[in-house]
Amino acid sequence: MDKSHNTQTARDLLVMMERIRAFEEQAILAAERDNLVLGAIHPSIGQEACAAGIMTHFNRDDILLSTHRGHGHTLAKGADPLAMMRELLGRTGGCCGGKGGSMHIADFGVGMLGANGVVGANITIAAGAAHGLKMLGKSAIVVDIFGDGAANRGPFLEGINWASVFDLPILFVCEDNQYSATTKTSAMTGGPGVAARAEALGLRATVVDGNDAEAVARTTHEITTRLRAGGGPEFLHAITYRQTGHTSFDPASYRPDGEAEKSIADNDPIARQRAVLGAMGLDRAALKAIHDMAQAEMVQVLADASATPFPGDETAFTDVQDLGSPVQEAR
Amino acid sequence: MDKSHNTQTARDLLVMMERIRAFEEQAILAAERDNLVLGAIHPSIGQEACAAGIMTHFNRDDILLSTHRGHGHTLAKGADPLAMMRELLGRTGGCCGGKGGSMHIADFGVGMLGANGVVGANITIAAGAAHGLKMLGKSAIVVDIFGDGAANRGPFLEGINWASVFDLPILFVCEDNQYSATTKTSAMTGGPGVAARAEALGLRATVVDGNDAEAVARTTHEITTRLRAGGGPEFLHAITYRQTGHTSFDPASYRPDGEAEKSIADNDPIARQRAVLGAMGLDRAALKAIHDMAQAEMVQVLADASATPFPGDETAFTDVQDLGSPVQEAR
Amino acid sequence: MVNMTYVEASRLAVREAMQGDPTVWCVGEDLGRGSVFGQYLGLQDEFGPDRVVDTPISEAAIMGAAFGAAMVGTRPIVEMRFSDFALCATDELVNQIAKARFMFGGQSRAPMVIRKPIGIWRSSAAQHSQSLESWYVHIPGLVVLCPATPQDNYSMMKAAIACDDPVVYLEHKNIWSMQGEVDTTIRAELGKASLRRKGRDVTIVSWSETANLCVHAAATLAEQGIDAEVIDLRSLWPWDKGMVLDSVRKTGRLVVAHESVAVGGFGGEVVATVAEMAGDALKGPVRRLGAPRSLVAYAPNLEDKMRVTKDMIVTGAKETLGK
Amino acid sequence: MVNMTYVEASRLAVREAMQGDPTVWCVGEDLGRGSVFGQYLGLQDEFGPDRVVDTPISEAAIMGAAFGAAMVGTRPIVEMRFSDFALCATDELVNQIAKARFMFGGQSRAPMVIRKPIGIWRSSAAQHSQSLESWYVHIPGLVVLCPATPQDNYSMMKAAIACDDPVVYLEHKNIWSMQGEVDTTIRAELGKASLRRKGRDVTIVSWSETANLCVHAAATLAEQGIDAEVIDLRSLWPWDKGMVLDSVRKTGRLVVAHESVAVGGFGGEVVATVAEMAGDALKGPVRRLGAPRSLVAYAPNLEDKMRVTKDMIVTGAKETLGK
Ligand SMILES: Cc1ncc(C[n+]2csc(CCOP(=O)(O)OP(=O)(O)O)c2C)c(N)n1
Ligand SMILES: Cc1ncc(C[n+]2csc(CCOP(=O)(O)OP(=O)(O)O)c2C)c(N)n1
Ligand SMILES: [Mg+2]
Ligand SMILES: [Mg+2]
Repeated sequence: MDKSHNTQTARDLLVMMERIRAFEEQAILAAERDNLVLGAIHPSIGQEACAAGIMTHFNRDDILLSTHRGHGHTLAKGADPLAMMRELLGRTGGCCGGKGGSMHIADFGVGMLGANGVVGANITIAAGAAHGLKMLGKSAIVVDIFGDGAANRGPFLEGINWASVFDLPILFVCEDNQYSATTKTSAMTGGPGVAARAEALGLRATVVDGNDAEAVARTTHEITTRLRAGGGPEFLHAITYRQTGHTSFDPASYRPDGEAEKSIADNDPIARQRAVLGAMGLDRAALKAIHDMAQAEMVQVLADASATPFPGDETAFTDVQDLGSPVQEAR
Repeated sequence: MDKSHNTQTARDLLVMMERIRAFEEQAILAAERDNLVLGAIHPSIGQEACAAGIMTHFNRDDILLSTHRGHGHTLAKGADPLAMMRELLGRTGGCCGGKGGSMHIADFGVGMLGANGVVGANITIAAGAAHGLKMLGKSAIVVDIFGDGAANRGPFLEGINWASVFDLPILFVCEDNQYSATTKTSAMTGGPGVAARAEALGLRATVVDGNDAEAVARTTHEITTRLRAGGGPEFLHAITYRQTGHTSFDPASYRPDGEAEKSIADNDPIARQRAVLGAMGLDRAALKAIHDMAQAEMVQVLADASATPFPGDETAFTDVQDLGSPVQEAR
Repeated sequence: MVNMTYVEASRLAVREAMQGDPTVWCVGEDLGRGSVFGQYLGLQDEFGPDRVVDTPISEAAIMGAAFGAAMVGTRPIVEMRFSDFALCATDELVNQIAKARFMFGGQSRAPMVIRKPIGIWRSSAAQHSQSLESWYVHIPGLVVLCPATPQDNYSMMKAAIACDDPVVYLEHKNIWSMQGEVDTTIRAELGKASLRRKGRDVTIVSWSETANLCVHAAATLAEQGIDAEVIDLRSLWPWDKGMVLDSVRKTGRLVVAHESVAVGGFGGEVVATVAEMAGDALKGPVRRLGAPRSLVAYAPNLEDKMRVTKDMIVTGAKETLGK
Repeated sequence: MVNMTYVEASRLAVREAMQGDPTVWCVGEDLGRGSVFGQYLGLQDEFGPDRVVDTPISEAAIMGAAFGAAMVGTRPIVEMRFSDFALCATDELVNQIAKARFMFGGQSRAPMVIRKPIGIWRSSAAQHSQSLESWYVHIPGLVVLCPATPQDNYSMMKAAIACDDPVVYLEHKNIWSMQGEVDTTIRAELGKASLRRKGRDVTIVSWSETANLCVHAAATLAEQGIDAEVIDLRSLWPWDKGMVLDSVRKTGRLVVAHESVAVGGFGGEVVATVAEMAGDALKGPVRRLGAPRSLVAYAPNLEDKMRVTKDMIVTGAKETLGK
């Protein structure tokens, strides 16, 4: 790869990370300052390198499934931030019409088949999406991202074994931010780690520094190349850190003193990517421009979203089912 | 160990295996010839070395949990075969009062906390039994036996991880008869095998020839010695073979030609144990006496069980619950 | 018209649907061997192992994966073997499949048929005998079907596969070998009840195997001069309130009978609906028949104590008439 | 008498039970931090991590392991966080815990309290808002409790922990901060309803948060000259049929109101029971109020459309009186 290509890619990664962070910062403001987000939101601040790095190598017709902490993945998959913000605010034009909210964000138009409010539940569903694509003879591939806590739920075993047995075109990513809500996940996880679990189920597993966007992108590229060539399912353990509380309301006082501060200072994925670009020759002004552009975009997104009305009351009863829907019943 | 001790132990193992087989042969007769067993029974014929070998090193106050294929384990744990046969026939005096049948056989008096009709369900329950014993400061240990098919269910991961995290005094045994009902389990199981799965969850895992009663007993002895000394949970993968169909009604025509015949001819655990004892000096007459004694015992057991009445109709409504029981409701 | 059994009827429906639509497929344990009751016999030979898929013992994954495959455009038929084991996949069915379309604002669909054989069957004890149809009726997003005859098991299976909603399809294990004439040209309209017997004196509402018992009970009642109307709901969601209410308005008497536990059963919903919407038409006490709130035991005499029998239905009907 | 909140009340009950019996313990995710709503705040400090046990995110194992520990002689309090997640442990609760005592012929007991916070709460959407009490009432072997006040959440939690049956204990998420006087000497008799208001004109039956709404509705009705009797069942299994039937025999009018979906809800059981056992006492149409058979959406206005409101209860009561 020539240098210009590298720079462009590296820049794209930073742009995406800045956009994700700006989006979530605005979402947190909307929640805390403005009281506009009524349900819980789970920020992925500090984890943006995973979303940006992984999604670089998934196309629009590939399929993504994610978690309650899925804003970054969704945005990186190509979803419209305004539709997303509207969803967080429960407004009309939200990507789920205001019915799902942050925890159920989805944009089928860009192949994003849903966050999930149930930890680990998407692992079997994602395996099935890959199964369906294979059955239909499609060339698209699937990526399913979940947290470190999900590795202790049954669907981890059942879904990964399924992908293994049926040799499906899917990448499972454990985006390991080291916490399950208020609990240090390592204390609740037996054995040598999630990659070993995946290997024991027959998957090739790779471990990557999840705060190094370049490394995440490179590793994902290697994996997706194998997947697209018909290789079997793979596993990626991306180690990162949750800079915020579990939800935007959580002060996260259970963390050891200084742990978060140190990660923010030394291991912030955006700062690290800025350094990469700096080493490639981008100056401070250029970096600032990227930051400012992302900020401006998301400030506008929040403004536009807040100006959007709530969904029509009648939609409380639509899209339940065809037969015996509440609309029919009410007649 | 001196030779006499070895011979006694080896003889005990054979006696137990002969009794298990005789019990199940009678149960099959009761089902097929006599139409006395109305529900399904799952014979463990060919797998007796696991039950006999493992239970040699568990005491009466230790805890056992088992599966739908649990007659052998239960008998080896010390249950009364007459109470068991009555249970299979749904009679009064059955170990569950005729309410459970073969698939739910249990004898709490000898620490046998139940077979289970749901594959894999006992894995978490057994972990919890060990958790409870530890909490209560008891020195007893737990063994949970399940089939190869259970390793593909979520509770395998959740229960074993639980034991690992809480460092519980439990041995998990995968009694691998190579089939899950009519399906060859290996075709449905990704990765290097169940022992690797257990290791990935943090357990020490051992593989043993499950048709070699001596080896099973020896290995179990090593494991229980560690468990009783406060060692963490362990895993045993015992490889055996199901000589019969899945249930007594299943002709098992799905098996490759000759597979069962070959295993019966070359790898029958009882024949192998007879050979061990033969090498130790027991003659044919002594071996035949063991066989005949077991047969006679279980023929009598079936006769006695068939002569027992069905439970009183009123027990259909007892032992449901204290509050709001059907007996109360009927008043 | 062909004479066939209940199990053959749904097998034929599945087979024809698979012939007609390459995106229809079956998934579950031991399907290659026909599954527990022969529901899939021959289908793997005809359609291959990629469309009649044998799986690990992983109910959560069977349900979850089928859902994922449905979201990308296939139409899975999910086999749960015994309805009891389907409880291992409750999150997948109730939190995921039933809710996805709504939660995602209409973006996703889950055209699935989820087969869960129900009912008391030959000393199978508490973990292999449940009928939990009322649970699924309570879950928005699901369609719930309980065919009682070969004809319905053919026509309703066809309609279920064609339906774009997730359908919980509850076949009764005790009637697999029930024979009946099947007209393959009949198309089921899901949500319409079946009038199994016309009558003037008392309305008997039922479904699944118990509906067949009700038909026999009605014959006995007829001998005693009581003309019972027997309504086999067959679809519990949506259910044919109209037929039931019209019938009760005509007869003024109501018996509801089902195999599952009476407390919290769907019989309560039927009685409550009638009480709300046609309470004034009732001319006598209503009767709701279902299992006592106990468990199904292994011993055959204890198992029997949990059954609703023909005699109980006869007696119940007479009680509504003050006889 | 002490003034405390609903969440403090059950916390105190748990604390006292743990002080009194070393075999009582709590198990669930993040309990060391108090769990999601502070139900366990301070308990790990007081009793240590071996009795207030933080777990992996493994609902099936939490439920299953607690059951195993119960069978060997401990008394676990199981925290499911949101009742929705408990669906991940349905096999464990329904096929194992509820059935073990019967299936094993009385050899085993499962003295467990299974806490599943229910209800619509602040834009939590479809996977964090369910109330499935009617499911558990339908399962023989289980006790089902739905406290609506601090006093009941204290006394009933105490009684639940002391009970040798498995108890499904459903606290409502929306009333954690509800204040009330608590008399710690009051012992709950499980299965007895609470007469929240005496009245002559109409019987209103409810439970959980909706029971509180009914008390407010009754105040409004009183202003309009209608004297409503409000019965808070608080225990759904066993439930106080006697109090309800006596009340209906007195008033001749019945409204049942609950938050969960009306179709297949426990309201149907109440109405059906009254129709069966006191149908002749009814002097007007019955009213059953519950959520439409739709899902709880995130947007607040859509969420609201799923609620049973005070006004709906008032209107329902008036309709039973033909007003
Ligand atoms: C089955 C289930 N159990 C519990 C929860 C509550 N919960 C929501 S997020 C969370 C922590 C998840 O940790 P992890 O998987 O590491 O993801 P992260 O939040 O760190 O992104 C928990 C316990 C849930 N949503 N689903
Ligand atoms: C959760 C669940 N799924 C399916 C079944 C049906 N079933 C009963 S035994 C069995 C095969 C089990 O295989 P394995 O675990 O290897 O035990 P084995 O029968 O070989 O002893 C199956 C699929 C069940 N009982 N429970
Ligand atoms: Mg995490
Ligand atoms: Mg096996």
